[in-house]
Amino acid sequence: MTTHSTMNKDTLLWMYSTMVTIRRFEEQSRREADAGKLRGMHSSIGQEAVPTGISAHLRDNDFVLGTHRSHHHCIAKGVDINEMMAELLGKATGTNSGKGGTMHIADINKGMLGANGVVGSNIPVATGVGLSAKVRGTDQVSVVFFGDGASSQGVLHESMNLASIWKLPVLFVCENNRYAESTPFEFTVAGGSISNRAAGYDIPGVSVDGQSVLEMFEVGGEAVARARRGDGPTLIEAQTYRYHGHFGADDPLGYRSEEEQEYYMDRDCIKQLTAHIIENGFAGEDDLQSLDEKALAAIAEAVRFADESPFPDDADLMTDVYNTYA
Amino acid sequence: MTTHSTMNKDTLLWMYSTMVTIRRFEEQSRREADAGKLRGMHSSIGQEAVPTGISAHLRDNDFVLGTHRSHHHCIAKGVDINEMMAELLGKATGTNSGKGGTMHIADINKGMLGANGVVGSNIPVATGVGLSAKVRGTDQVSVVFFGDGASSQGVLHESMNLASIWKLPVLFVCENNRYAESTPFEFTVAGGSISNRAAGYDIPGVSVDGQSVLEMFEVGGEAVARARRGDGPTLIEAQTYRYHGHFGADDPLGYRSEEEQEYYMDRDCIKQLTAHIIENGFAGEDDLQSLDEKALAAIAEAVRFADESPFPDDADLMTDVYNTYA
Amino acid sequence: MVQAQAVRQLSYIQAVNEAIRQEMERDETVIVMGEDIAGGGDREDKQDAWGGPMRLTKGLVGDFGRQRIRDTPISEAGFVGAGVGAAASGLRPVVDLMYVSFFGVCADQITNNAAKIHYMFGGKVNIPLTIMTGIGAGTGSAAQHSETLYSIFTHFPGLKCVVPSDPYTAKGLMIAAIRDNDPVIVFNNRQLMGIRFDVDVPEEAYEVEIGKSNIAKEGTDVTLVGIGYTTKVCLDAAAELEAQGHSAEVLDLLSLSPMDDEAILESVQKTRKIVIVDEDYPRCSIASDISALVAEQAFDYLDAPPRRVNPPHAPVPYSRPLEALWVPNKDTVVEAALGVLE
Amino acid sequence: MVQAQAVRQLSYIQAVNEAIRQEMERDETVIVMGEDIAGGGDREDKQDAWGGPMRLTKGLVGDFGRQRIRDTPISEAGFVGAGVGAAASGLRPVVDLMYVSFFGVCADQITNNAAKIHYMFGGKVNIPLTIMTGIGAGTGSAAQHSETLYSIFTHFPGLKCVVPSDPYTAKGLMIAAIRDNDPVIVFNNRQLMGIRFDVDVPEEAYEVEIGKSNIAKEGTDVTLVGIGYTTKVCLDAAAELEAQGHSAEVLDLLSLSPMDDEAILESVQKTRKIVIVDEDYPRCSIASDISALVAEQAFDYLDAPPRRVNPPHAPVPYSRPLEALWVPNKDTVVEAALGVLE
Ligand SMILES: Cc1ncc(C[n+]2csc(CCOP(=O)(O)OP(=O)(O)O)c2C)c(N)n1
Ligand SMILES: Cc1ncc(C[n+]2csc(CCOP(=O)(O)OP(=O)(O)O)c2C)c(N)n1
Ligand SMILES: [Mg+2]
Ligand SMILES: [Mg+2]
Repeated sequence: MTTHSTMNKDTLLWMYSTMVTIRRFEEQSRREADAGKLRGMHSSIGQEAVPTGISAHLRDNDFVLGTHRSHHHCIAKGVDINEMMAELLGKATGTNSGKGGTMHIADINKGMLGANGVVGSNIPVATGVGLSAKVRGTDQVSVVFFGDGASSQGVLHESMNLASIWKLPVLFVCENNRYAESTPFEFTVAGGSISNRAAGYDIPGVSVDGQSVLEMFEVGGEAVARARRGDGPTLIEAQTYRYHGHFGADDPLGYRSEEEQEYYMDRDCIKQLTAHIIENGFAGEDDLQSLDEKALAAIAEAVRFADESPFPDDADLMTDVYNTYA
Repeated sequence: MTTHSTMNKDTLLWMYSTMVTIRRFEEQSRREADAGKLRGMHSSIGQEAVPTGISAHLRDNDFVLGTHRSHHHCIAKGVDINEMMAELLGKATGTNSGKGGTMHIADINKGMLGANGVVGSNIPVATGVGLSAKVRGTDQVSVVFFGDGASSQGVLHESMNLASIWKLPVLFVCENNRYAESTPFEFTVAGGSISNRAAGYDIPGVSVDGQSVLEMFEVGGEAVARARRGDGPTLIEAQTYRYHGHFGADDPLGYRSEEEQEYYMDRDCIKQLTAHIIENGFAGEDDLQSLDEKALAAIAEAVRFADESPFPDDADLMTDVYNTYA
Repeated sequence: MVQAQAVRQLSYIQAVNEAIRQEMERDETVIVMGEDIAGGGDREDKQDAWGGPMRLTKGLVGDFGRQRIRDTPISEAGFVGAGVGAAASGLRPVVDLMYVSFFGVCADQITNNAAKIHYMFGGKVNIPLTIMTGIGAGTGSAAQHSETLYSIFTHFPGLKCVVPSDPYTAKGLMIAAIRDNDPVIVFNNRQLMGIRFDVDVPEEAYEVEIGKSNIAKEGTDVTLVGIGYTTKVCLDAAAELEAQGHSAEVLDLLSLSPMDDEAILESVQKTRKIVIVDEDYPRCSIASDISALVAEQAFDYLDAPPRRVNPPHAPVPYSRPLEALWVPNKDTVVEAALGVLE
Repeated sequence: MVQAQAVRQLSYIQAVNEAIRQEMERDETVIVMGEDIAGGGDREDKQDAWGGPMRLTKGLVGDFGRQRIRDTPISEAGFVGAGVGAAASGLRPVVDLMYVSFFGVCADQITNNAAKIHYMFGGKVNIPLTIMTGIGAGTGSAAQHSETLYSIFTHFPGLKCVVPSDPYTAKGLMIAAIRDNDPVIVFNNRQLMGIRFDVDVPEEAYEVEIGKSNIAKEGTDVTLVGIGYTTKVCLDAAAELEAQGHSAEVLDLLSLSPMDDEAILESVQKTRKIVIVDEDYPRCSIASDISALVAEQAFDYLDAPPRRVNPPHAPVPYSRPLEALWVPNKDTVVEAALGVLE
């Protein structure tokens, strides 16, 4: 992955491609799930801009840590979608050799240190990754994504405190998609703001429109630069929205209104970026159309790759428990 | 215990007696430990004013939850010192029948729901006690004490959040005695303030001079009243100091300066209250002297009671694991 | 085709739900806390949007309201700890720990407070707390959402641990747990929630006694011990063994702590052979514990070494064929039984 | 009066300290994190005020500085999790979890991340993390500071668990743990820290192999299995049994996960009797696990039922006479051994 840290045409088109690839990947994953080829997944559709705007500033050897809902984090960080699709289908060629699945996709060569199915659990891990960079004297950066629901896990607070006193190069990025399962975030987050909590830990707390990849890019750029400079962590609260149900089967209208959905979907991140690109003449509709087609072709290829890949061998059940056995 | 919620002579003398009793109890406990009758304890000398000023506002059926350093919480809440001393010596007549010891003293009839040896562990328990009062529709209040070190446990943040969204009658009282074991609090508390963290949870955060029982009384009174009214929790950071080592054996001068010790000891809570009482004519030196002697006599009686009490029977090893067995 | 014999057939989920409902009706100090147990936050028109991730608490908020049915933030240490405090001060809380693998964020509250307070306080404070939690693999949820882990809670003195095996025991154990004055953890296997059982679930409230096992099927040649989902596996295996001419007794353990040692020993003294089928990891497991019990206390009765059937010493893999190898099944149990029968 | 035979006698604490120091000298990616492992915060004149609550890390900050010796806030989930992340990204962290009873606030990081990442990620990421933690009763510290709990970590695939029994094994296992590419938990019994051992601790760095036990004393009539402190108890009991004319073999387990099954079985095949002495709670314990192993795999060799000696199923009481009853001791072991020998 090349870093796209200045906002030029290349960067805009990279962001566009990335977000479209994520969306098509998620749409396809849903179809695969509906066909019974995997047993459920947390779709990131609607939230594409958040990791895309931040990952534009990251290098392969910077680290990202994710959540149960992490396909977009992985793709934005450059993980191969063939291997991702194979992982979803439990194939031996998957990123995790089929052992991890949708909630645990990782690719250390791309700096994706893993999705994680336990809410909040990756936050201290990311802090440790930042510590490692600092102790080893590199300028690597560690980014952890987590949800609005995860903000209620104590370990976030422990980790913000630790990262602050040790000035670690960590971005704590909350994707506030307004719901944890069916629970609206105002119902469980005292004070109604997650970014406000940063002040208590003496670190910057920023609230940003997570539907605007341009804003994400800007805020992410500042936080990454601050971390690289050795000035410590930042807490970013990205206001975003998940379009689908929590896991797949659930109907979000059970707990939220159509008007609310429309409000966010009208401000869709891909729509907004498309308009920005066209209006400012960075590219034409045809150019974007061809990027769309490329994305679709790549997804089709990923499905083909995954389908044709073998399942793990039975013997793989007992490998990788340890590096060394007695 | 009678509630002493207006600041009159009675209240002042109750506070004086309580603080002197705590100090004498701790001095005696230390002697018992030095004699090998118990194997160490965390002395609360220096911190007497904190629970005293708050407990003045509490009733027997309000609840207090403590820490590994809780003798002062217990005495201020009215726990019998004979039974406390017996507990320290592991006797059957102890508050906990000898099974808990110095770190676990509890007396539910006095609303002392227990010291707790795990740092931070009682904080959510206290939140649940507040919830219980609310659901049962009483105006009971729940007070939890914890140290500056404990502020770094994530569960404090989870609990402040929970108490805030549910408006629970809870006082989160941090005894910032400036050290966790040998570590100065500025070294581990980002931003250098614990009370500042309250804002992120939309609850009042107050910093108060914990060496002044009058200030503790005032701040405690407001927070207790707020809780009783159903207006929710308060975070209080009491600036205080422990005079002795963390556990007994350690020399605090290994990690702090003589000047610092002197600064705090000059502002000793008992000294200050004595001056206030005398200067304002609430009582004379003789009156205080006689309270001192009463405290000493009570401690001597506690030791006699404890010494003469039997150890638990061997069979008690296996009782109280459960209420009912199969 | 299953022929329904039961007079009143409920699903596992309905049985748990009914148990909670009846106890909440009977005793107003019973409350429930957990994530999305109702759903919809405070939006009047969106109440009960979720009803618990496994729908165990569906409908309760409508009858009992938000004071007693409390959707929590994702703060397990915070709300399990709150359950301990509430239990110590006049309530009888039921706390939902969605999946047992999440125990790791709140283990302190369970093992240091819930389990120890009664003892540490000299018996003077009770913790009538019920924790219910989802266990079990077989759903493609991978390593962090498929564990069983009842063994590690059984390890701790002060906790009671029960594992229902069908709707009847699910209701009766849940009611017994809520009424118990000690902390009880109810482990609900998720695969059982998808199976239709032909068992009668009485409408009135009843308790299945904590600490007692049940002979689910009598037999003479070998004792199969099942726990929760593996009781079903044992019954299936017993049917197959029967077809092969072996009479297997199936002991449904139900309660891990306290455990019904007598019933286990009695069955083994009759059959002289035992296979313990346990979905938890093998090391320091309840299977090991039962094997050790039998080895020590029924040594002279045994005609063959006690045999454990557990998953391998490996996390739960995601890939479907590997996961299928991981969970004990009828074939592995039959094979083990034939091993001791030969 | 003890006659010192050892050429280079160190205390248990000195041995652990030397192990860490030597590995830090050898490999600059080794760092240590924990509460008060140095002490004094950033006060120049107050460095190393503490050196760890058991003084295991005393002196290290002076040689390696605050970058590598990191006093943490009291945030076990935060810093154990940080250890996992650091281990995944180029460091080899040693994390001090002061007492094992505090596992409950950070269990998620140990069981869901440290233990599972290597497997979940298809073997492509290693977690070379060492956790050291204090275990054991006998110091008057009551229920929350006296547990042993190695059994529950042994339960989890992906973790390695070792329990040194003296300064020699303390140094060698600590070095092996730090060098190992898997997460290893080193359980240090606090009573061992107060005992003077007449064993030689070589000055140069060496490893005691993880996964191997050691015959601490040869014998022919009964196998006593000891773990950490109970190895000493077994040796004392063996001496007493010897005086009574019984030859006891003492197997010092050292490694619980992986476990040296072969050595246990071999010893039992020779002695035909086994007593397992374990300071952890009895249910689902390592003692149960070993008993089950022997019952299953050495059934035909056994002349008596395998016997477990554990504390009772009760939290650790504070009162001195009760605590003394709780911990297994020489007399209870001798009695159990005589029970199987008769
Ligand atoms: C510790 C823990 N508790 C509960 C869960 C179950 N769970 C999975 S996702 C989820 C909601 C998470 O909400 P949020 O953090 O806002 O992320 P989102 O799903 O909105 O992306 C819950 C409760 C879990 N996986 N881990
Ligand atoms: C979870 C946990 N971690 C560590 C400890 C060990 N420990 C006991 S007291 C203490 C220091 C506590 O400091 P603080 O909260 O400031 O209370 P103080 O001792 O100053 O009253 C520590 C680290 C513990 N008991 N529990
Ligand atoms: Mg969310
Ligand atoms: Mg302190």
